[in-house]
Amino acid sequence: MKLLTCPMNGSRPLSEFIFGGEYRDAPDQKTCSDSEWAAYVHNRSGAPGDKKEWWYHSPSGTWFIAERNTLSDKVSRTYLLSANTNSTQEQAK
Amino acid sequence: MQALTPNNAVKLDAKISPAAPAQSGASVQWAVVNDMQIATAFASAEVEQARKKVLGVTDVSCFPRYGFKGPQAAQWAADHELAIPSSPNSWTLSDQKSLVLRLGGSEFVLEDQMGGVACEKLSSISARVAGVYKVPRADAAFILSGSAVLNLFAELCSLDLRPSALLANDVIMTQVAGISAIVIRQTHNGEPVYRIWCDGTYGAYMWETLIEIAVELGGGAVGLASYQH
Amino acid sequence: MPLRLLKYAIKKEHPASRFFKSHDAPKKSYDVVIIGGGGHGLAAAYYLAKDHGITNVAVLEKGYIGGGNTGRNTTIVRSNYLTPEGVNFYDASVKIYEGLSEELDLNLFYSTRGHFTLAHTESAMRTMRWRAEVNKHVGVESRVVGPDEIAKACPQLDLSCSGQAPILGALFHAPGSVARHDGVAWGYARGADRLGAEIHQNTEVLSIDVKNGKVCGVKTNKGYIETKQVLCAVAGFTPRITEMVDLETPIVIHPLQACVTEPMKPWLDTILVSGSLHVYVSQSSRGELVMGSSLDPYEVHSTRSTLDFVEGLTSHMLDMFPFLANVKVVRQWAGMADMTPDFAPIMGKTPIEGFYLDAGWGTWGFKATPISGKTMAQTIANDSAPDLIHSFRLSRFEDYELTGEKGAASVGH
Amino acid sequence: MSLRTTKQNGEWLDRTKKINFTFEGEAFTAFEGDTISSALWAAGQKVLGRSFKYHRARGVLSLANHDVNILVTDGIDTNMRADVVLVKDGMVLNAVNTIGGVKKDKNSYIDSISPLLPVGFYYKAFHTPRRFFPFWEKVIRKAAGLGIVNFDYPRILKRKLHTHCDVLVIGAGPTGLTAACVAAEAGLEVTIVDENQQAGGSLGYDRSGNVAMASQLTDLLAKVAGYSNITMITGAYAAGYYPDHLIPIVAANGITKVRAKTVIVASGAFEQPPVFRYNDLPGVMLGSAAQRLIYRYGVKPFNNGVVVTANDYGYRVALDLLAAGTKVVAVVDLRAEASPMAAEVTKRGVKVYPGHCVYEALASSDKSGVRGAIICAYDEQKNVAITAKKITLECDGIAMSAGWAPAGALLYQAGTAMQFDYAVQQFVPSRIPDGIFAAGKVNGIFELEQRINDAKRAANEALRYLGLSAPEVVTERHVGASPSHAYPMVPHDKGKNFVDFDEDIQIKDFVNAAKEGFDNIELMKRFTTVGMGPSQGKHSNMNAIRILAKIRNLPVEKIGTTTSRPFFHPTPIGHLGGRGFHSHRLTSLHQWHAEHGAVFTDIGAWKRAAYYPTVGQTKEDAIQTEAMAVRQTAGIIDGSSFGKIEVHGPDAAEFLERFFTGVYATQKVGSCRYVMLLDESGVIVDDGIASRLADDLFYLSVGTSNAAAVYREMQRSQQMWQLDLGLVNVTGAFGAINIAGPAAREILATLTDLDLSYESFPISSVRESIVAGVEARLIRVAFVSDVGYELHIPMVQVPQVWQALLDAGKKHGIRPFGSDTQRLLRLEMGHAMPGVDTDGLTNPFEIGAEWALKMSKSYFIGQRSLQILAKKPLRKRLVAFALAENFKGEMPMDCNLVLEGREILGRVTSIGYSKFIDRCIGLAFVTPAKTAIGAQFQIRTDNGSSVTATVVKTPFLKN
Repeated sequence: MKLLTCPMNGSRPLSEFIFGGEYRDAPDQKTCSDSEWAAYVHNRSGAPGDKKEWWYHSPSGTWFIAERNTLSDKVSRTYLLSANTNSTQEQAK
Repeated sequence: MQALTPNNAVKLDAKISPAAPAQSGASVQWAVVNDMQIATAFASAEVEQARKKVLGVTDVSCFPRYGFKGPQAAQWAADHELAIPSSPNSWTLSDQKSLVLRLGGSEFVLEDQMGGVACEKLSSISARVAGVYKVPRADAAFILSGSAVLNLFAELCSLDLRPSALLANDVIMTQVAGISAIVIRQTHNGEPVYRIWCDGTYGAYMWETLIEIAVELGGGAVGLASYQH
Repeated sequence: MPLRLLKYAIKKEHPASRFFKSHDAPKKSYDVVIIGGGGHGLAAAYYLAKDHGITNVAVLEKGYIGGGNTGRNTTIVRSNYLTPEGVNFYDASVKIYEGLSEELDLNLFYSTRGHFTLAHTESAMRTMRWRAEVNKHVGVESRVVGPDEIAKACPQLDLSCSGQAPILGALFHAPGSVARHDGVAWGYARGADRLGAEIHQNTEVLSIDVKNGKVCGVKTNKGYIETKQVLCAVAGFTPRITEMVDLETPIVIHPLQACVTEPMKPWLDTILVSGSLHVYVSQSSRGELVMGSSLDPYEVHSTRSTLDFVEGLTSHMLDMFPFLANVKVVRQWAGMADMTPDFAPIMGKTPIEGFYLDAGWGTWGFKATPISGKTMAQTIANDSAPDLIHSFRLSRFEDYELTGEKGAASVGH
Repeated sequence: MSLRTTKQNGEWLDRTKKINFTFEGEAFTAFEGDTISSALWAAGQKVLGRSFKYHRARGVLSLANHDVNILVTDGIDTNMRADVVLVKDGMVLNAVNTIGGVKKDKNSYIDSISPLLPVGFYYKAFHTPRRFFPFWEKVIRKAAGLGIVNFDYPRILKRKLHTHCDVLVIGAGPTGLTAACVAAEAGLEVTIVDENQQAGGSLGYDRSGNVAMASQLTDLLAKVAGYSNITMITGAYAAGYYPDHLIPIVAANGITKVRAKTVIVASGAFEQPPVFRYNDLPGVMLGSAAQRLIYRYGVKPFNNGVVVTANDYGYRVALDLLAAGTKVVAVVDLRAEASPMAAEVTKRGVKVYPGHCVYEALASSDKSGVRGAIICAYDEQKNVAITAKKITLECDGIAMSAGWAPAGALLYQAGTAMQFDYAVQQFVPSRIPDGIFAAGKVNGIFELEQRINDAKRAANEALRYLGLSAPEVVTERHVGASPSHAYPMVPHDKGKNFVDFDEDIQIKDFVNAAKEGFDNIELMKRFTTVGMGPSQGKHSNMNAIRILAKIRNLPVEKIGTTTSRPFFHPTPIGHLGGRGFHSHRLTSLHQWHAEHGAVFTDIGAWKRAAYYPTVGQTKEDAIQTEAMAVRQTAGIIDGSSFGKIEVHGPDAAEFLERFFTGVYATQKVGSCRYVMLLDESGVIVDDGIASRLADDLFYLSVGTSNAAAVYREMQRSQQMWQLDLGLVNVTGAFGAINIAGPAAREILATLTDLDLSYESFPISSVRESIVAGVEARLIRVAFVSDVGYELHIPMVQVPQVWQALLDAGKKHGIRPFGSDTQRLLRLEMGHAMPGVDTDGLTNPFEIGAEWALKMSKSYFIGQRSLQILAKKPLRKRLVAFALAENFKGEMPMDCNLVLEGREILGRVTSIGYSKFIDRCIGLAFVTPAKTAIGAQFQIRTDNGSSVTATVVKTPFLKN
């Protein structure tokens, strides 16, 4: 099974994680048009490439961001949304 | 401790170990420890000592626990003379008797082992403090001992839990038998053991699973009494 | 032994004629360019020629025909969907399939085995009744059956699932069938080729030319092609093509995995699906058990295999069929499923004039091959989508008018 | 006559242990260590099995776990591979897939009509006219498959282990063993795996008749044994490569999933058969198979052998045959240029025919073996036999050595790019992913010294990859004659020159497939089914590629290879499935429920009591009895599985404002409010109750099945919003009991000092107090009854409160009720349940929950979508309905449709008979036109009858 590095708990098998979808910035719902909002809600940038994604480490209840290439399935970095820095090094076990 | 007559019927007057539903059996000895009914013996002392050497599984859900978290949690602990682990996901002993687990950076779980009083002390503090939130604990907790313990983990957990792969004070939040659990290595009453905690509502399932494999590996259930000499 | 095999045997030199011609390079221009030489694209080419007399058509296939999800799916054909729109659409597909071997003069081994969707929970039973009621209403043969009827059709099945998930009942769908997936692609390819369409393998689309909202050509690794009409029928590659024309869609790609056992003497006559256990299984005409499970839980544009997939699937197979412990899995593989939020396809016109979409086929594309080919051909020929696929239009998302297939398709293969 | 030789140095037999078994009804003896095939061959049994398609007689081909025509059953197990399965005392064996036994298989007629069954024939026939297909389908299904599955086979769940190592070496031949030693010497933890029963690989059998070779292996194994940090696993195969160096190793007793830091692939190569007419007869075998027979099992492959070769390896085989006492009639070498090794065999009196091929093998009268070989000159340019002058050689066996194909499956699966190396006429790795290394034959290195050297090179690269320092070692690529022939194919008018033995595919099948347009390797594979049999093309893919290259007149590398997928060998379902973990959650009352006859239902991982039938009671009776208790006196339900979440902190109210649809900022401490969670598209996810315990503390209770997901989403939102608060999931820590019914208050009052008067403790309020000596949070809810109290208490103390309530309620006739009864009770109250009365697309407007929405708030999840939906005409709406009084017809069920003629207006989402109000009541989705009180609509029952329902007010109780 693939390994993923949780910023808090280090390298773990994928089975310990839940995929939370792509990390996306919502348009300002006060100013955006109905169709802009509908597009935000339903549409996705489905083409392969580097994505910012939500991942959740179940045993510890940790949400974090993974930067992953959806074509190669390689993860370049993972970090807590709060601390927007790669804390994988010191944590990785 | 006063040993109760073996009885598998549910007793509603005392708290019961969450693993108890999986521990019925004529030979099981029960006692109330820390106000919780717990299995103190599953077989003769000789048999249990033998199991411990290979792979003993002991239900210690009755140890008192206290949990708290929050941005101010570490500070608050210090204010109450509690020794806490300096780094996330590690553990330490406070005044030799109370285990202090640091889950991630800002959550703590205390467990009073034989004679510890830290939980009692902290739970007596009623004042709610900004940035510190009490986390009620209802864990099922187990001690695993013996030479085959790593063989058991090899089947139940995909992580490398060999001493060579862990720091002595690591706290591992992972999945054991498919459910979330906390695992550490510690020395308990002078014996090197592994510890597992999981949500109490999974306690019976976890016990069944641990015992099934322990028995295959030549070990088995060991009562709490075997840890009190 | 059929006569034609005798004829065949007597001939010293064997059959000769190619299923489809090989062309060196595409022409300068075509009336219609179909991107994707899978079942859908080839079927569309076939019906464009057959139903609408449009034969100046090129099918561009990046690899080899039928090499995508057409050749990777588990070949189940059924129409027991949840929404009337869905049921009508797939029912029309089943009806074409039933006569397709004859029409294409190729034995697709279209084999009607009966399809059981097992329910292990009360809520699953509710969904089964919901589907049965809608199916019945639309005239599709589906009904809720009890354990004994399941046991009759499949005596080997452990109804308690080894005590893990006792079976309460099932949705029985008599028309449920399996077919030879490669054959479907090859048959449509031969049909389209004979009617004049050109099939270009190893031909990759690099970009699509759009001028003031209209398609005017496609650039390929074998040169530029002028055309006013482009059909995108590339399943797992849809986002890469729609990106070329800056078209936003809800489609995300998740791998869908499957595996197959060693051949054994046929014993499993029906098609079984279990939503709770994430298993679907049938036995092929070669005697192999063909098995699949639910989608991989995260987005990857890859057909890699994972061990946890096959571990989970086989463990549930053992719950259903405890005696399979020493039957061996020969091979596992994966396809790229183009998933939509409501588990229904996206078909028809798009905001770009001349750019038609046949996508969002997730895990249900093979069973729709004939009807999607027919309706997309119709859409292209008339530049307007037939009613049958109206509710699958791309604009339903902007309109907040999603179709409610999700309930039925969670493991719907 | 026995072909058993004298004891071979290093053989795998224990000749002191005799084994008796039967095959096809005949008695045989063997030695411990024999495989089924070696034992039978030693006894002179040549026909070991029948081929899949034509049912041709087949014998030993590889003896390397791809003799898939030799599948046997012992009556329990099926498709056992005789070439590798050890024979055991008392085994009763039969070949699979025969009618009337392997010797006189009635299906062998198919071979004689094989011209009728050209490649892809099944696509071309049986389908017209359509009505006949079902008949043909039966015929074909009967012919399909190999072994018969034993439906009584025990449900064996093998253990699955996880292990970890620094270096995993795949293959314990000289290359792998050497690499392991290098890594071990550097102090790394090494695991080495080999599918054979014993380590050594070709070093154990490729001896050129030279006994000294045996000691070289013994020395190497001794060295390996000297390292405590090497774990050697034999009799187990690496089944596949998965990301991040996860390799499942499959042994008889289970799977070990090895997570390695680096992997060294030293898996060697598969010997490939030359292709000539009747190359499949029993007695025609690969040279390496002959060597394995000799040195592993002390079996002489045949008495008078011909060696047909296209490389120098054949001469080594000839020498081994001579050493075993086989009379070697001749070495027939496809290559015109005489081999330097030719002298070796000629001086042993063996005639060498350079530039010759075996044109066809001659079958013995009963087709059970070989009686000779017709050889003739071979045109290596045109790759055709020159049949002008044919020579017939008498022999009873033919050993074939034409070349090799790399055992590169795992390399391919790891994403290795391969290139064709003409020096060895083989694909070799060109670009290997990080942390994986290849050495030896799989890397195109064949000479023993060079393989040893290549092993050191690969091991040192692995060391450097792990950050250790190790010198660069350079391996010279292969020089001299190629170990593989470029095109070892001999066309023959009459065919029967087999390329794929699994599927009986001949050269002409490829030619025909190409003619029909299936002329790229993937299409050809699918059309001919080459390589799709159980051996996965181990002996056929390479020749198929060569043939296609020739047909298309392209260089081999332009043809490419087919994708390699797991598994390396077919792997048992019982191994892969193994011991599964079916986790379940129990409330602290579980034993009580069980002892009181509860029927349990699974909700997520939870086991919940659904109802408690008394003796002889049906489910329906039990539910009605329990419901009546609640309506007339009191009932209690174990609600411990509800999701329970605490929101602490100054921003707690602000968090709820954003997360849920309602208003919480102004919520009074001590009061409760309804919470509804939507997703961004405005669809209802879940609902529940928020109890405000303090300005900065809310206590949420939500549904059972969504609890984990809701908490997870709360955590995610907090990550984004970064409010000043803390979330605590107390689902497992707190249990809950709901006591409901007219007597509930009176009963509860006996256990608490709290003032329970309706004035001071009204509906939708929360109190903290002591109940039955336990600290409890009391929530006044009207979910199942106007008078109801949810008691939230520490999970371990639930039983004592539960018992106290039962005791206190005894005189009132209090009853426990289950989750099924709760469904009916809440229906009587007219409450819709998310997931039951809503589906994956239902929005709040459709269930009439406008009252729960505060659209004027600045933000809540789903708000913006609701603003859009609000502008659209409502398509359906949930209404409460009742059937006619004392309705006696067929009771409609959940999900029956609401119809008007052909039009579907909606569906029933909940329905039940309420004994208390003596009506059939329910909830249904209908079109807006049908929502007015008193409106009527038709429900179609399962059996098609139409039932009239009338829209009524809720709660039903008040109607």
